[in-house]
Amino acid sequence: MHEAVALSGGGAAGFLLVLAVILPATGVVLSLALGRHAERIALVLMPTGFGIALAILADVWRSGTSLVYLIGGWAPPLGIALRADGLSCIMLVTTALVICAVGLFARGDFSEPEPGRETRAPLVFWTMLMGVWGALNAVWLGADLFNLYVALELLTFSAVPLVCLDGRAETLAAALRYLLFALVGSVLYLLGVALFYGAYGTLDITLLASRVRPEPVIWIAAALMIAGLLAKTALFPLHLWLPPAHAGAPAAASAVLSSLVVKGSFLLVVRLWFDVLPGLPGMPAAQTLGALGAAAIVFGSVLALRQARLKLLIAYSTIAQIGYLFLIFPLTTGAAAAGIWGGIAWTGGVYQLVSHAVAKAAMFMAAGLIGEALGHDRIAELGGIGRALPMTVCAFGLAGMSLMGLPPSGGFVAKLMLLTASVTEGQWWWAVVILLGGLLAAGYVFRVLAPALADTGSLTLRARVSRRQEGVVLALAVCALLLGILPLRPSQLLQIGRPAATLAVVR
Amino acid sequence: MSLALDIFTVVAVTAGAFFFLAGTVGLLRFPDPLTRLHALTKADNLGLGLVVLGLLPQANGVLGGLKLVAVWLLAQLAGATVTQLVARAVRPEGPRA
Amino acid sequence: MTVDLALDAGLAALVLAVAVWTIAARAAFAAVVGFVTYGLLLALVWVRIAAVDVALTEAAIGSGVTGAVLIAAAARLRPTETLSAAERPGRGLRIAAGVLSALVSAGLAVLVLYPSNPAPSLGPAAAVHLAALDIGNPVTAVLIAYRAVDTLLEKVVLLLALLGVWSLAPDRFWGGAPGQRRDARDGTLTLLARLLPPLGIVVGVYVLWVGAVAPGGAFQGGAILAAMWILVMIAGLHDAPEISRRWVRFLLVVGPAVFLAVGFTGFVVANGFLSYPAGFAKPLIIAVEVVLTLTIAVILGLLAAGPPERERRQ
Amino acid sequence: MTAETLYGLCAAALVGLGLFGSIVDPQPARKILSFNLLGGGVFLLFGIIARRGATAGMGADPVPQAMVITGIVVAFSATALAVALVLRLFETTERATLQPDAPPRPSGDGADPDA
Repeated sequence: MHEAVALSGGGAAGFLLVLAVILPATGVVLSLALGRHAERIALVLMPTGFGIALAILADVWRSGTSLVYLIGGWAPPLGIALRADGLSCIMLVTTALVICAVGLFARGDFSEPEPGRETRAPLVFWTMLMGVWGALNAVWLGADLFNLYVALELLTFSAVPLVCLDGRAETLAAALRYLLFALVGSVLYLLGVALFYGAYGTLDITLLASRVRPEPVIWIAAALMIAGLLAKTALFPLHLWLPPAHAGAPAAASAVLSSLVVKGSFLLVVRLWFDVLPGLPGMPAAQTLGALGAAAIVFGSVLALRQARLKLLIAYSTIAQIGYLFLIFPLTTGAAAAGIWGGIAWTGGVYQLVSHAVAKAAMFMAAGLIGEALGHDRIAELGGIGRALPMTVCAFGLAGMSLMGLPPSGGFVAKLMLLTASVTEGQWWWAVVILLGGLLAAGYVFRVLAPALADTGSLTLRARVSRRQEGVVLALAVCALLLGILPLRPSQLLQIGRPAATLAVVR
Repeated sequence: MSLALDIFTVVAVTAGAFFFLAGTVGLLRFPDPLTRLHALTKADNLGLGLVVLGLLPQANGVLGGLKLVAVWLLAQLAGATVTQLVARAVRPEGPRA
Repeated sequence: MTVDLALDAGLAALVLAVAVWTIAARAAFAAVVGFVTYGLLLALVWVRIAAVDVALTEAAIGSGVTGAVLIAAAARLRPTETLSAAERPGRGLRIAAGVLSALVSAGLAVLVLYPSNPAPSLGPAAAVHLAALDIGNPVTAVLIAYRAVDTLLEKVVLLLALLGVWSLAPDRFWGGAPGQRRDARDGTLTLLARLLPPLGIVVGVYVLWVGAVAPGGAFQGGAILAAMWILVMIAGLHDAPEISRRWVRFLLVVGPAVFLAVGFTGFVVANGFLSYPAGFAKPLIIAVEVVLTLTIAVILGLLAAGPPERERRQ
Repeated sequence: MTAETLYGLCAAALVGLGLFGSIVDPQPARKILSFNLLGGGVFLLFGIIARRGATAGMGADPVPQAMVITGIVVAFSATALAVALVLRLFETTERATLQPDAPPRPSGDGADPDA
């Protein structure tokens, strides 16, 4: 029973993993202590955190193996390890990119009105942003199921106040509903954690993977945990909390919530499925998750088409785009999935994860600028905004390309890979859903672009929009587009840290 | 000697338990809050008092005995306060005269 | 053994009965009273299954402070009860929820009845390093050493929860004090709030101190201190502090800040982040626990006090 | 039957009860209460697992106990935040309900806890 836990108790590279989690947490503590400097603290931490994420990526890339750090030198099962595999690295860098973009964007909206005085919204926004960042990094790097529970709670507690930052009644109700869903979700997850510990005496993912046997306890535990995580990820039919919460939050907060926060709980489903129970879940479970994902794609897109408000449209599109992620499970579980084709579905899923994160953040921030300029976000009255805010509308269009899956965007690569996998798997029904989802996405993106680009002539802008903010949004949207040009190299990175059994059912 | 102490414990704790039982029955059966409070305080005062008294000979050392007495005293303090507050809240003329 | 088992059976039945009552009670206030009883009974259960540390935490936080928060909320929400009772969910949902819950319970029951044999335990592994840490209470060792990063992140969770509660205040009250000013008119409560805290503070400090060798520690001690503070605030003897006060902010962050500092020091002088240098483990752990206790007490008290509701004075 | 099994069954029932309450009860404050009941059941299950892992010199495995202590504190912060949200919602709207202002449309989603 000698498990493959690299005993690198110290090590400078491993310490980067600690910093990735602890620096944002330190930012939270500092912000509370020095309230009026919260923005400055965040702006110092952002490039630092970005650098750390890149350094971890570089180290894992160079060494070709997972980076492990044993906290306090205590080896699992007694202690807790942090572990960065290829997937963690990609998520770390994506998170850093989006958080930094959101931070630069938010400087206009959440600066202290008068220097030297602490006010509510800026302190809460910047502190919670650091909280979200630390929590997400803890989720990407966590290698212990209970530590991941704490990370999930950290995520919930920093996300919920962002929803109701403006204090309007409807956002309060949305935040409360979100909190209740999230709490029940995490308590179900915790229940599964208890069962795993009771059966195998460890919560370390690597150790668990070597100890689990196909027996009732793991099915009950996994079912409870996945059900809880689905509620937090807002997978259909547990999605009702998401649209009001994501649409009601300030634009910068919506960007973080929609592009990153829901991915945290999704990643835990991935960890559970591929890392804790490698090769164990069967086809019926995989098909169920896939079916829920497919339903999410169709329902989310159709509902997005019917929205009258821009931010609600984008929020419903998030529900649809999350649906794609769940197609990974059936496409990597079948007998034919062993080997290269399963690998393609896996890579496509991660592409979808990243490209949606970047595109959706750009889209929400673009919507925020449009709403700020017009004083409303009614889609029917967007006429002429394309001439007033060309950069922003262009960014919205570029991000929309990724959602639709048009080349050369990241979304195109993602959807193409999922499509290829479903055809080669012989699971053609997912291909139908993917194509239908692309068409519907084109429908809702053009529903916005058509009036925005129409030449109606008379348009009164309520407020001037900062060029810097427009630039940030456009840059992020261009990133979403460029993701498609960069492909296939990351698929090697993604194999780092995957046990062979992850992709092959035959063990 | 130890047999006598054991018998004392059994008798006192049983008597205490009886008061708890009576107090609980009263709490459930009495018609209005004030009489219910009356029943409850009997369980608190006498019931707990007798139980503590009965357990004193079984306590290990003086410190253990003091802890038991402290438990009783604290329960008295909390019980008296809560009873006062509840009684004042339900008085017919309103919470504060 | 049979007497013990009868006691356990009675206790379990009582816990279940109170839980059913809490769910079924019509009035929210009655339900909260049921919940507090439930918490206290659970604390007894924890003692019965040899988890005294948890029993202390459950009684102080799970039942005590949570109960205080819920009771205050139920009292303020009383006018809304009849209004929303009309929104009862449909029969279909009730049946579906019932079936789902029953399935979950049944699944868990099967797992309880057929546990893995022998039951796995990290007890021996945890015991091995106790001597090196010079700590007698294994639960404290897990919280502050083996799984210290959980405890550290959980402190951040507490801070974020408090900031989340504060964030609900209207902008004009930012920096002000929570709750309405209470007058110390009620003689009985004032008396209790004068008599109990000195004793409670002693007990809280004792529970913290003894945590190194016996059940107790930062959470339990901090919760007791917080309870005393809440009592004093409810009785109106001392007003809740303005949230912008320097000392409030200092106490809020001192625990996590010291914990972080010790963690980073471990990287320089010991075996890595959050590792304690040999020979200095006990004093460092005690120091961390002391400041954590202060922070926990202040956070719990302020969480119970709620968001600011008054304008800042200066 | 041992005490652990007894309390384990009790924990299983508590989880079911809490889950049921947090799904069907329409009032947010009662949902919070049910969530706490549910949490109590989950923690108790940890306690049973700890007790079954008792070893020489230790009445129970300390690791799950530490997790429960962390969990209780997290559950309390969740309760405090949720209660503050309910109260704030009540102050702003004079109601404490999750229903939107529009008349509730007949919902077909059986699985939605808030329908």
